[in-house]
Amino acid sequence: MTDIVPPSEPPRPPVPRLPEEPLPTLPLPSSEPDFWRADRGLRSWLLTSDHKRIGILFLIGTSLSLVLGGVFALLLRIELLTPERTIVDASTYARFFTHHGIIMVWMFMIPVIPGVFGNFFLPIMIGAKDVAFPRLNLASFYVYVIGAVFTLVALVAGGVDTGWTFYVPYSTTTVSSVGWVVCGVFILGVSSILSGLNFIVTVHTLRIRGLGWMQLPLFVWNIYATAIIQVLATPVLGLSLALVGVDHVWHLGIFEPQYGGDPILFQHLFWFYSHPAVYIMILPAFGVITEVVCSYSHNPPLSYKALVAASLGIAFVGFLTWGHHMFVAGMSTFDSGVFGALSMFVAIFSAIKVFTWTATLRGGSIWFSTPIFYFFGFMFLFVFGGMSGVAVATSSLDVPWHDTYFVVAHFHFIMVGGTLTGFLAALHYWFPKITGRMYSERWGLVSAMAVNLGFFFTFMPQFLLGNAGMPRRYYTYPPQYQWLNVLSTAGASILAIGLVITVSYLAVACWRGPRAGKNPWRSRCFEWRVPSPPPKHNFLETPRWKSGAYDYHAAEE
Amino acid sequence: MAPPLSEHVNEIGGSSGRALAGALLVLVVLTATSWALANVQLGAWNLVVALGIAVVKAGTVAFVFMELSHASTAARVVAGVTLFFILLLCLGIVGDAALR
Amino acid sequence: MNELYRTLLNLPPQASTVARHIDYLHYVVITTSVLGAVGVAVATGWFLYRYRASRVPEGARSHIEHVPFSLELVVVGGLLGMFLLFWLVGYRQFVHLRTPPQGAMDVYVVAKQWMWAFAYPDGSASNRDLYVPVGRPVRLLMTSRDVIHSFWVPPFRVKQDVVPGRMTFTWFEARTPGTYDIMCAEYCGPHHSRMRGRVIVLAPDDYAAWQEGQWQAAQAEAGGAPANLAQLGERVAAERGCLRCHTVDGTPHLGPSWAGLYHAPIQLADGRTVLVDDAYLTESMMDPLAKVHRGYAPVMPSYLGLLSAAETAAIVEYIHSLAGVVPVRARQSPLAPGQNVNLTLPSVDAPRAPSLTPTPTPTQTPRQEAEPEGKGP
Amino acid sequence: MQPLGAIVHDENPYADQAQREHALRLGMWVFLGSETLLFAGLFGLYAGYRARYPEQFALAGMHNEEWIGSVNTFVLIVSSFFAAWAIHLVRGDRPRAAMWSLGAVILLGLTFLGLKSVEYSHHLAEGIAPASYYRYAELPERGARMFFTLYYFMTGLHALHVIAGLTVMVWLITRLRRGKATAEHHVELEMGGLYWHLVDIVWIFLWPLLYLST
Repeated sequence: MTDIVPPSEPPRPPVPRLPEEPLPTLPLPSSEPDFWRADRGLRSWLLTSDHKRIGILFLIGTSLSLVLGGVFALLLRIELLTPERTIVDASTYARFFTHHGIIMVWMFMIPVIPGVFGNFFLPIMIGAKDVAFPRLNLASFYVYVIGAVFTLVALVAGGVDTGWTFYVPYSTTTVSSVGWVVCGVFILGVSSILSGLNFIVTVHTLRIRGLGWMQLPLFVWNIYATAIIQVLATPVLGLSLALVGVDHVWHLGIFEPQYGGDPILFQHLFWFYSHPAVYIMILPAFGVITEVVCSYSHNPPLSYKALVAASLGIAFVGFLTWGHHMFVAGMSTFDSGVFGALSMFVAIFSAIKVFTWTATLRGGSIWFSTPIFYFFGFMFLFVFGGMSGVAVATSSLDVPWHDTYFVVAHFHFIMVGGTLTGFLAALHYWFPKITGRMYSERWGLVSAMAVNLGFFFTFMPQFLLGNAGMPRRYYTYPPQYQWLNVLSTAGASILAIGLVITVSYLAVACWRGPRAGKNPWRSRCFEWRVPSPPPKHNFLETPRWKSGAYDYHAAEE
Repeated sequence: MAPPLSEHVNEIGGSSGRALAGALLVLVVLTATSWALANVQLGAWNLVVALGIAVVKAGTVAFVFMELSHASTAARVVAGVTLFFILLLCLGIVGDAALR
Repeated sequence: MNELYRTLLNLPPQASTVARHIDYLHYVVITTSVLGAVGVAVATGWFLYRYRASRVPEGARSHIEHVPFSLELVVVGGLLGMFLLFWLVGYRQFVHLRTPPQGAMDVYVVAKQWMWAFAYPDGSASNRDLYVPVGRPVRLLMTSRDVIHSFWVPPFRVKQDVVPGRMTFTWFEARTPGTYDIMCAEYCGPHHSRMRGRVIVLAPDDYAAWQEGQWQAAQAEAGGAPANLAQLGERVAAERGCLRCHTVDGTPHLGPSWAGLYHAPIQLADGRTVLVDDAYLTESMMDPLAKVHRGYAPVMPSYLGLLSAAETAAIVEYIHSLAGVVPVRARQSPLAPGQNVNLTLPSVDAPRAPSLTPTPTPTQTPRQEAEPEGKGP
Repeated sequence: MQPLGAIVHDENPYADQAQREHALRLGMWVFLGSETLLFAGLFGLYAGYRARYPEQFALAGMHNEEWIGSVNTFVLIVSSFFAAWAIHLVRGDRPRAAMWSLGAVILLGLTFLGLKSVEYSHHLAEGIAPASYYRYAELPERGARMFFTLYYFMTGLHALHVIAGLTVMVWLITRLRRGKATAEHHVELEMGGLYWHLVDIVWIFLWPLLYLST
């Protein structure tokens, strides 16, 4: 039945095949107000089961988290301007970097792209009215909110000073509000699992008839691969943090050295989640970047199959490499060898993606728009971040680099550089679809430049700091490290300015922007075939797509 | 007539009564065997044998009681992947703890 | 070339024998990374410019250009080969870093919030500053008394986490005399960044002089109470309850007798044979179950963090002094292997106080009371 | 989840009942996969500690009362059979018999918890409690303390799942009583059964690890 040739394989025969006989569907109204206007009142938002509205709720939640985490980042950078105390004392500084990490990882980067854009676009992209379990979807948002509240209560209750990694036995013996924050992260994890479960089942069961796996938009594939990791890795995090929590509160020390416990085993459990978690953050960004590249170059991906295989490959191999966080932790030399070798395979899948994106540009007809500038920034940050990942996965090189600013710079390049630029690209790319309005390209360009350059100047100096040996989480440092720290702080302020500009002009565009049509970018992907903003039930009539998501050589629908 | 779905589903039917009873018998016999073998000195093999029997028992429960044999391919993949990741976690940890 | 690269990458001096080799690999890997990232950025930028819409109208291209599968395979295979080569070279170096040379000088390191303490095999000890001779491999046997720390000396390119409850090790051989910073690289509390020390690398003569000075200082400080380290060790062994399981005249008891034990080859429970030296004795105090003497039940509790470095060295020295004692009876095991053990042991928790305390009673102390001291800033 | 019935609700994303049931079944399997990984962390810790203290773990395992663990294994296996049998009965359009079958599951589940609490109280009376509360001096201190800490965590997490499963069983009986499950549509019953079987499978592995020791 599904004999559709994957979009990358030319020359394609004429495009018959999507549904022939009409589905026995529900009668849909021929015209419907868009989802913003369909229902009114606060209640209709807070109790909505519409995946698009839930996406908007997630956008609000994650954006607030980004602001909060960003404020902590700026405070950290200000403190590090001088080698001794600048604005706060040592234990406050420890609370700042811990909450910066916790908020950015679990409240921003992990939920942001799946929660916002996955929720909003995945059902549309597969021709479904909604996700498979709409109420569970709403529940996952509220669980997210509860988790966030717990995490913030920890902040108010005195804060946590363990670092986001919660290494035992420090985390079980410190006198800070570990209990609250561990509960918070556990609950955030539940939200993540529920989202992932929903996406997996949705993709499996709700694809419109005739839409085969190999015709799915690549964003869907990436969200799907992400969901697998969310569902399978997050419980292990939940368990290990629960053990830390009960140890901290009731002294049930399963890792306590005094009772024969082994703190390294906690690190195994923690990284079994937290390494794949990196791919929870970056895979959705890969999906966004793929859509952006194809839409603005008006070109199908060089190889659809390669991108799919690479996404699934990353999701799988990402589980096999957690030990490279523990080369100097006291892990066996044998495990160091095995995990070191396996880590190299993840790099290969990422390289396949990078080559495919670059080659997709070739022969295209490229529109310059804000997302393309973010794409350019992403490519540099991701490739250098990724290569520095290969470097730190090389066991002997990791010995000097481990727990220094080199690692900090590496994971900010790859995770934040990847996820933040991916998020901003997605925000601009889909802004017309979500709001029905256009933003100012000029301001978009200015802020993209500020974000990319600010990012570069924040973290490039940190690579050199790491080379010089400055350990991470240092409150004071020898004076020879100062000039690089000042440079980094300067970069961070440019980055912050860029983000403030972004928020401002996008807010203006929401109310004043010119109306966007159905398809301002002339993309072929499925979500651009519904009105902007989409109606409440996504489609005015049962969709009948005659061409694929990347058929840039077929007639436009 | 059910309208066609996007995914081929063959979740029709389930384990027959006979299969259920047979599975129960197998499980009881294996449990008894495992218990009996626990009191035989086999050295390090005791644990291996006991876990081997446990795997067979879990497989019986999964395929007959949980009707994995009638479940969709996706469900089977989920079960397989889960099993793989448990083994992975345990092996990774043992590779460290036993060889330090 | 080395100096140029080193300066460019802001690397510290190469003060250990392994530093230069690690740096060479570093140069290769980082150069590849920069070339790769810049290459991709340039290619992307060029394509963005070359295929801009104002130059190439949409639909101008009639067919999709295809990359032959063989080319993809070559590129992917080549990259993977390169990465695996990095791994191979890196892992060989890593194994070298994990393999202390024979005859290395052992120094025991105890980390705690927020200081480093060092104890040398001759019984001397130092806080904060680690004194080592130049040109001689030094093995550090490290443990922590509270949380995880990490021993990090940038010019040596050596880093190893220091974990409570077990022994970790690292080694280095300093190439040039000088003073190098030790930093704690694993977050260990608010004063993590102040947990610094120094490695003071001395020329052999200076090192000997330092040792002599240490010895005299220790004598003066001890005020003549224990005349030598072995006597101190005897006292410590009695106070810490060692002698309740170990005899010093060869009488069989729960643990191996110390008479004539030093430098004797013994068989382990797993069949291996080891020579009882300072390292083995220290390891057996810190991680008793790692290498259990054949014929003895694995019941000894760990004294990790309970004995100070100096006390450890004193006990080793005491056992050393018993090397010449002829056992009263041929040593034999009081327990058949695998036999169930029914005995009362000195608890791990009980002797937590850092100073020399009376023999601990075998009661279990709840953890709240047993909280290691020095937790607060 | 509210039953949606044959009529498509406004919020219902499904085309028909079969699609909905397929989604629910698959969702349950994914959920079970996730649940299993929760236990995987503890199994991983067990593996790590056992590799570190092999003899002590064997000794400590012998101290557990083998008959309680073994009887409990039989209890859970039989209860699992009754859970599967209930679905078989519902398919044969015998909802009343199915209710009795689920009742047997609940009874056996309670038996399991009863035996478990007997065992817990024996242990606690001897001073065998997790980690810092451990007071039992008859076994080698280091490994045994860790064994029993793990024992409490593993069986405790499992017991929580048993309790959750029993709650589900009660809910399923009320559904049957109200005639909400038919021979054709009983997906909730299947989902509840799947959950109960998972509880059984986890115990099948806990038993040899914690009780069978020579």
